[in-house]
Amino acid sequence: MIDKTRANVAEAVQEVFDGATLMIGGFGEAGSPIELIHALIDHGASDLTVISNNCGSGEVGLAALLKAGRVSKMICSFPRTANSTVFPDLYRSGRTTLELVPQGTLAERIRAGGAGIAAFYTPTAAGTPLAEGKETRRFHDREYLLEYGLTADFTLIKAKLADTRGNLIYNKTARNFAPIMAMAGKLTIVQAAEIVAPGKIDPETIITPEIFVDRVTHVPNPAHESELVAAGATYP
Amino acid sequence: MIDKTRANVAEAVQEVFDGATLMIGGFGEAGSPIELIHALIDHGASDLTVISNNCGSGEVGLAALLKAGRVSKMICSFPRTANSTVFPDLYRSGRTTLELVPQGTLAERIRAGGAGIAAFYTPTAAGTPLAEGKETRRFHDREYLLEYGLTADFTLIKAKLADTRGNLIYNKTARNFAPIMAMAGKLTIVQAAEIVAPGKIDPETIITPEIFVDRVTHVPNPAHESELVAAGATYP
Amino acid sequence: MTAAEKHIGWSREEMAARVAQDIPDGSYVNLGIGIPELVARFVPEGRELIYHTENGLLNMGPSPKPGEGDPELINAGKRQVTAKPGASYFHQSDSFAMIRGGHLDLCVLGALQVSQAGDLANWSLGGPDDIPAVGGAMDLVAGVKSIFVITQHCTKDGAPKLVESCTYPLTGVRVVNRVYTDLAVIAVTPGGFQLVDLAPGVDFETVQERTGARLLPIRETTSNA
Amino acid sequence: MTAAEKHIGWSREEMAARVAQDIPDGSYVNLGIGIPELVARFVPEGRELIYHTENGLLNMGPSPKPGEGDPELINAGKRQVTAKPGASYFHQSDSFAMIRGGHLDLCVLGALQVSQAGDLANWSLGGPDDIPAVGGAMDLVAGVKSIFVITQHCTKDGAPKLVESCTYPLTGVRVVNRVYTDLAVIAVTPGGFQLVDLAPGVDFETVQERTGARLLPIRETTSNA
Repeated sequence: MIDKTRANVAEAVQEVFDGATLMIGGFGEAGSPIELIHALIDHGASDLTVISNNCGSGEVGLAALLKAGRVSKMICSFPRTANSTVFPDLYRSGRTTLELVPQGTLAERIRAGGAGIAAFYTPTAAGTPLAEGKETRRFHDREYLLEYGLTADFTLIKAKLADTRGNLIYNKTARNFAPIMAMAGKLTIVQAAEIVAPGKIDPETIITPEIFVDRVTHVPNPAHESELVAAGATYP
Repeated sequence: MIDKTRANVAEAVQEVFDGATLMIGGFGEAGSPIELIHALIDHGASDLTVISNNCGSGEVGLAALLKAGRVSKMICSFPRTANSTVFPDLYRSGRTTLELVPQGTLAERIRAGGAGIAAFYTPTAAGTPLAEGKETRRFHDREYLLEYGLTADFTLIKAKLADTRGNLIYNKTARNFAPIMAMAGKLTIVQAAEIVAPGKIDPETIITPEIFVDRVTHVPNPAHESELVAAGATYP
Repeated sequence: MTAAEKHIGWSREEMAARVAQDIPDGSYVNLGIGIPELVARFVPEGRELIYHTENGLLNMGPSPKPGEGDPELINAGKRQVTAKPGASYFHQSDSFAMIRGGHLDLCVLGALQVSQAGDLANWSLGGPDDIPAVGGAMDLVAGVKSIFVITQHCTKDGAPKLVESCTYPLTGVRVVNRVYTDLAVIAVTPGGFQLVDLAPGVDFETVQERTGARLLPIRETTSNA
Repeated sequence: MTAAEKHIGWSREEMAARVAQDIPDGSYVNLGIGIPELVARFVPEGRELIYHTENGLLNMGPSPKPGEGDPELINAGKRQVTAKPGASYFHQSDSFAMIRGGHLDLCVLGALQVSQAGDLANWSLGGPDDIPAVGGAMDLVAGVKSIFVITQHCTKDGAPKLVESCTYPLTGVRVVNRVYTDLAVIAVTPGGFQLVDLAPGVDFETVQERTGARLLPIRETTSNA
């Protein structure tokens, strides 16, 4: 029987290598795989390129990974948050570079990468500073930008429920980037609050089919970033 | 309260006009909205362009619409079936033209149309006769074809369960093209075997959100094409 | 501006109510963070709007009661919300397919500047030390059928926000349909800014004076909503 | 061919079993309609393959028992199938994202012709009166990591199906990795067709004779699976 479970978060992330490109799920704290990110900090991989919608808050989760100096480049749509000084400091000092991508274009580039689409034409950002240096083309009298698919060596995401084969269901708006990042990661690593046997999830309700998932580890009570930040927590 | 229900299939399809482009769901009989198609035959709209994966079988459903001479052009991936002579006759006599599109490219073109993507580059069909006349471009040393998004004036699909606002769930492999066609149709018309009040469907399990749906009508016991064909049924 | 001048025109709540008046029943709507969110409070009786939040929820409801929220049920402003009956969750690529594919009827956004051609600047001051952050704003203005801007007519320093051409970095080109300010409702037309409605006690001249481009007077019938 | 010649080599079932031998445990597999479907019957004990059908099901199971099928639970050949534990349903765009995005490990397909460069022709005879129909074949060969072809070595008329270059319309260019015929297993290598295995009682010369391109003899180790 296919079994993609790993004993703990440390084993789940052990293959991540220096210089890797990672996609990390989450929109703000919703869907952020904090425990996997903390395991990655312990693991020690550095010089990472991270594709994630935001840059975390406080000094836990993604912000902690940034603070630890492991991220040389961020690809995201909204690096500012109310409770974060980590990324601004790194950015202003030039230690982390930023590729700013509109949120919908980021989502579509990730989906394209996972779906074998090399590039596509989108109207988003045409005529704005984010179009600078990009190829444009007119369709039906409107300007579109050529945008390229994105893939990653690893994807780190959080699920509400998984089976041992990697079929996944998410919690409410925590779904956000996870299903498309699972498609675009060469090795997709999942922390799931609950893991069940195959067949226990109604096949009509599975959001991410197992084919997109490689490692599943059990994190029964995932931390909420906002609570950690409110408590002044830091990692490590 | 938003209520997109219509009293019957006739009312549901009444806006279809001559010369319209229609997307019709289904892969073979699975997901084919036979009752809506029959209502469309009764309605009388002609000179239609139909985007559907197949061309129906026997002389019911899509094959009956073709037989009635209402379709001037088919866009599909697989117009041949074991039990159909309708399309071959129309095609050979030149009464219906055919745009043959690989199944995955057809799906992606429909999704692109619904998602506001003007065009995309796919490796499918590069170097084959179906690439003739198409723009090509190399990415990472591989040849890709430029393919364009597809939209339609109307989409006709079949659901297992709907709420009165148009949130939809499908039955097994009958899902096939319906969710993406719902996105790409300007007016999406649904026949549902069951219709419930909003809130009765778990929001995590909805496959097509209401925003993509315009009309819902109740067809409690939809016919199975294979059974109709086996019984030698014709329509009208 | 003097203290007296500050009292002319609509309050933030009145501006939001004025926007709400113009949104047809049954519209699929995305409300930007901040003042635009107020619009939901002023939807006229008997009208139903369906709220989309780009992080992946349709039929978004108001904030939860204390203690009843879920940190993973949030809006694009990362605040906790609720889901109404008929709600659905979806991933980012599907959410922006709704936006980019023209499935949303209306988006209400704030602005730094709006040009008379309908260009919008609302995501960056363009300062060299700013951390650039765009989120979904460029997708929304590119994809949603109608774009309403809700904003103070002038900056805190009294500079006009409605201008001939934007000096701040653009969010989108020729995207704004209407601007709702504390002083007036103004449509963006092929001829430029067209006055549609005035706040009580405000006249055309006052609005023109505080607008950085030519303002066309109210027409009997405007069709640019 | 004489009646005696027909008996040389592997039967259809033996060909399918030979293919099954070469598919690693845990592979995500799409089996084409017809002979390729037979492969599922011969997977060695202790090995699990996960079947994808492009019309929208992963973890497809065998045909249902009589009376237990659902006309809306079908495979790409439009025949009723079942769903195994761990199955999932998805729409066409997601299904072909799996295919095109390189998420499937292996596809087994039939062929009209395979060229020594790995070009495949299997969707059309190219006749002027034929109804062209391609389905998902071009997507599969473009996207799936390994493409195995299972086919009789020659046509009913004795013409070779393994050729220098295809004369029938192509399904894909340089896509085939291996060909399993009634006579032999042949890898497509940068040097051309390379013999990997022979059916019992068949020798190199017999296979070469019935192959329309140069055949390289078996190497001690082949690495082109």
